[in-house]
Amino acid sequence: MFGLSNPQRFMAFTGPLTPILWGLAVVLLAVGSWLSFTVPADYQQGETVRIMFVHVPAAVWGLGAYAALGVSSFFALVFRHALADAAARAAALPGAAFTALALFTGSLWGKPMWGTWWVWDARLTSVLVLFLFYLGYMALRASIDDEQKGARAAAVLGLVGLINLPIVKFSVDWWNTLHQPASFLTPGSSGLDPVYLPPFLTMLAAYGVLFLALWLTAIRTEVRRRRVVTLRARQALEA
Amino acid sequence: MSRPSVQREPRPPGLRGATRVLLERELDLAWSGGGGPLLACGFFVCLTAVLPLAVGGDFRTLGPVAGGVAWLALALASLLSLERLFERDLEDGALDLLALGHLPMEAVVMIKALAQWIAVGVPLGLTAPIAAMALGLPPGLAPLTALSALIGGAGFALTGTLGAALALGARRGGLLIAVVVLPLFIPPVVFGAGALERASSGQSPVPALAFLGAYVLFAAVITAFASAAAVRNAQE
Amino acid sequence: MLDLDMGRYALFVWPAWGASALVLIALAARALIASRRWKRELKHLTDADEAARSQAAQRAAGQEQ
Amino acid sequence: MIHTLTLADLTVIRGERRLFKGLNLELKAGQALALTGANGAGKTSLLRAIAGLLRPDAGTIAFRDGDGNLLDERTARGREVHFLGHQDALKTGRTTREELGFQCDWLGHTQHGFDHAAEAFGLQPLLDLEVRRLSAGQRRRLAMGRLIGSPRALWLLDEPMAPLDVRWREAFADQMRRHLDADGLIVAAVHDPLPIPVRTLDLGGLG
Repeated sequence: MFGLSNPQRFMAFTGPLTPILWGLAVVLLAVGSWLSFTVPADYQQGETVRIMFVHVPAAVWGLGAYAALGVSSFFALVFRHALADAAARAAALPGAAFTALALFTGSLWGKPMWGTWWVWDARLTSVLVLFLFYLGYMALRASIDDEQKGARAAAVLGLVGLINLPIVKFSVDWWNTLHQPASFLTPGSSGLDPVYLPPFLTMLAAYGVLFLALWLTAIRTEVRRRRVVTLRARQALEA
Repeated sequence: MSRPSVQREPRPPGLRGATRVLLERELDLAWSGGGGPLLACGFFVCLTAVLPLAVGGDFRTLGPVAGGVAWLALALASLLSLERLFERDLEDGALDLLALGHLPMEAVVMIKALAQWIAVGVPLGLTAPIAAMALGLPPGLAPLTALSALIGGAGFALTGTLGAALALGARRGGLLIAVVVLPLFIPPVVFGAGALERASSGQSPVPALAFLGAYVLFAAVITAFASAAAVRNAQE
Repeated sequence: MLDLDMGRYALFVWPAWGASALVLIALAARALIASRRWKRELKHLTDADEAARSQAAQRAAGQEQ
Repeated sequence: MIHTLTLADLTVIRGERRLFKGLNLELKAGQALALTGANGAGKTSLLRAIAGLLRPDAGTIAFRDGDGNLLDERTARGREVHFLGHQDALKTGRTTREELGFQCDWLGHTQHGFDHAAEAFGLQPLLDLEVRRLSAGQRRRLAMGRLIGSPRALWLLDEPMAPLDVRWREAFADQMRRHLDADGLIVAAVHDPLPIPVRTLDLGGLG
């Protein structure tokens, strides 16, 4: 993947990089949180605008993680890299967790605004559908015992999912125009008061760096796990 | 026993011949045991009958959702016989025989998808308007329901075939196929039910049907390659 | 200035931020613990490998004398 | 037409176990190869690798025709290779006639391929019986029908004779001799030795 196909070079390259990412993520999260609670409340939404600073980054990086999963699946399928499969597997859990967070914070944000915990609008429904894609991916990977076969089947689904995502997103948006022709201003979409940009962008970057840190750490762990398994198998053979 | 003369050059069945031969067998297997399309239609009708029992038989509540429910039932009924599509062939070794035919695996999976559409999709498509009208869909929409159900049924058959191939060799195949495939069924359900919705509110359903058709072509390309890859993977 | 008084929205802002913090920390913890575990496992195995190899080397050296 | 099968440095790893490594072999027309070795030594995996059903982890499998030029793997396997695994690939709900017919049609049959196959394995009395009513031996003979009904150069057989009784083992041995005389090739995974002249490759040791 991106030339780092052989594990040794990948481990060497990401060795020093991963701690830096973890450090940067912590700093960004701290600064972002601090900024999120120093900006003035929104005249219309009141304090609930602060929820946006955790909702939107989670939704954005939930999608970002699926893109990483899909692209890794492509490399795993086409170039048969074991590393690419590890990358796809490693992106699944953080991505699903971020998407679930986006759903939870989204409904918390909606309640004071629309009076209901869940609204079937285009954005929240798309996040829910993305969560279903993760569910399907993880269910498939969990129910095939043979590791090698499970990995390839999951790679096919990861790639198919990535290709289908824009189509499904389009159909949800089209569906939204069908049932709610007067599409009212969905919160935080366009009219973002510039004063909220610093916390918003910091938190967005923070979630992104955190995802990278989680992702690389999980891949490195998987590389080490496979080395342990092969070493144990060889020792069992020699014993 | 007279010595059978062993001719060297077998007459290849040619593309059409092999396709016909496999299609016939798949249809025979799908409709074997007398069940035939009755099973899928039976499930479809059951699902439709349960709704009024659940929410009351008043057409004022059923009418507006009739088209949508018919499409939901169509999607679920299409999931029915997907497990049979590959699982049985893997167990009895037929998949290896299919892999060594003249046609590539990409063609085999497409023929299976076609057989799935003919055996399940078409009967469901013809039952859909009847079930929808029973739920209060204005009779004027019946032809549109049938047309959209037939096109959408092809999308369900194709994506369902892909789901069946992916879940091949997995434990709990049936349920897994549903979880894997249902998110991919969203576009046909949205466009299909949307076509009915548009038509019932006087607008032209053609754009929705066009999207439905586009999804089917899109699903065909994806299914051919992805299913073949999934089947080869499970065969190893 | 830092404004932590959410007023009547406290019931929505704090659970949202609380859940987010919880999940992110859980993800980080899970990843780091697993990483440390397999790093230790691998080190343990490679040490054992080296020890076995160095013993074999000594035995071979012993036989040469 | 496949005349030579060449395996070069073939390696297959299943899970963490290395089944065989660096396997080199050349089989010419008219030759048969018996694969021996303990269960799980990789006999079936080697057959499936040659048939293209299993992707080897390293090494190559080459099919060459009479003049020695390389045949495309995909078409060679689609037209010139038979694979008879442990399972018979038969649908129990259908009749013998339908299944034999499908096998011959799907793999491409000669003019009277169906009749030759039925005759060679004594399937005439069973034609209208459902496969589920056949004994294991009869099912194996039905599955073998495709070898005669649709003549192909390379036979890959996985313990072919196991369910057959003595009479039909001799009949099948006769079919194998006739296949080899007609410049065919056979690779068979066996437990008890084949009643025909064979080269042997023991996978037990190589694993």
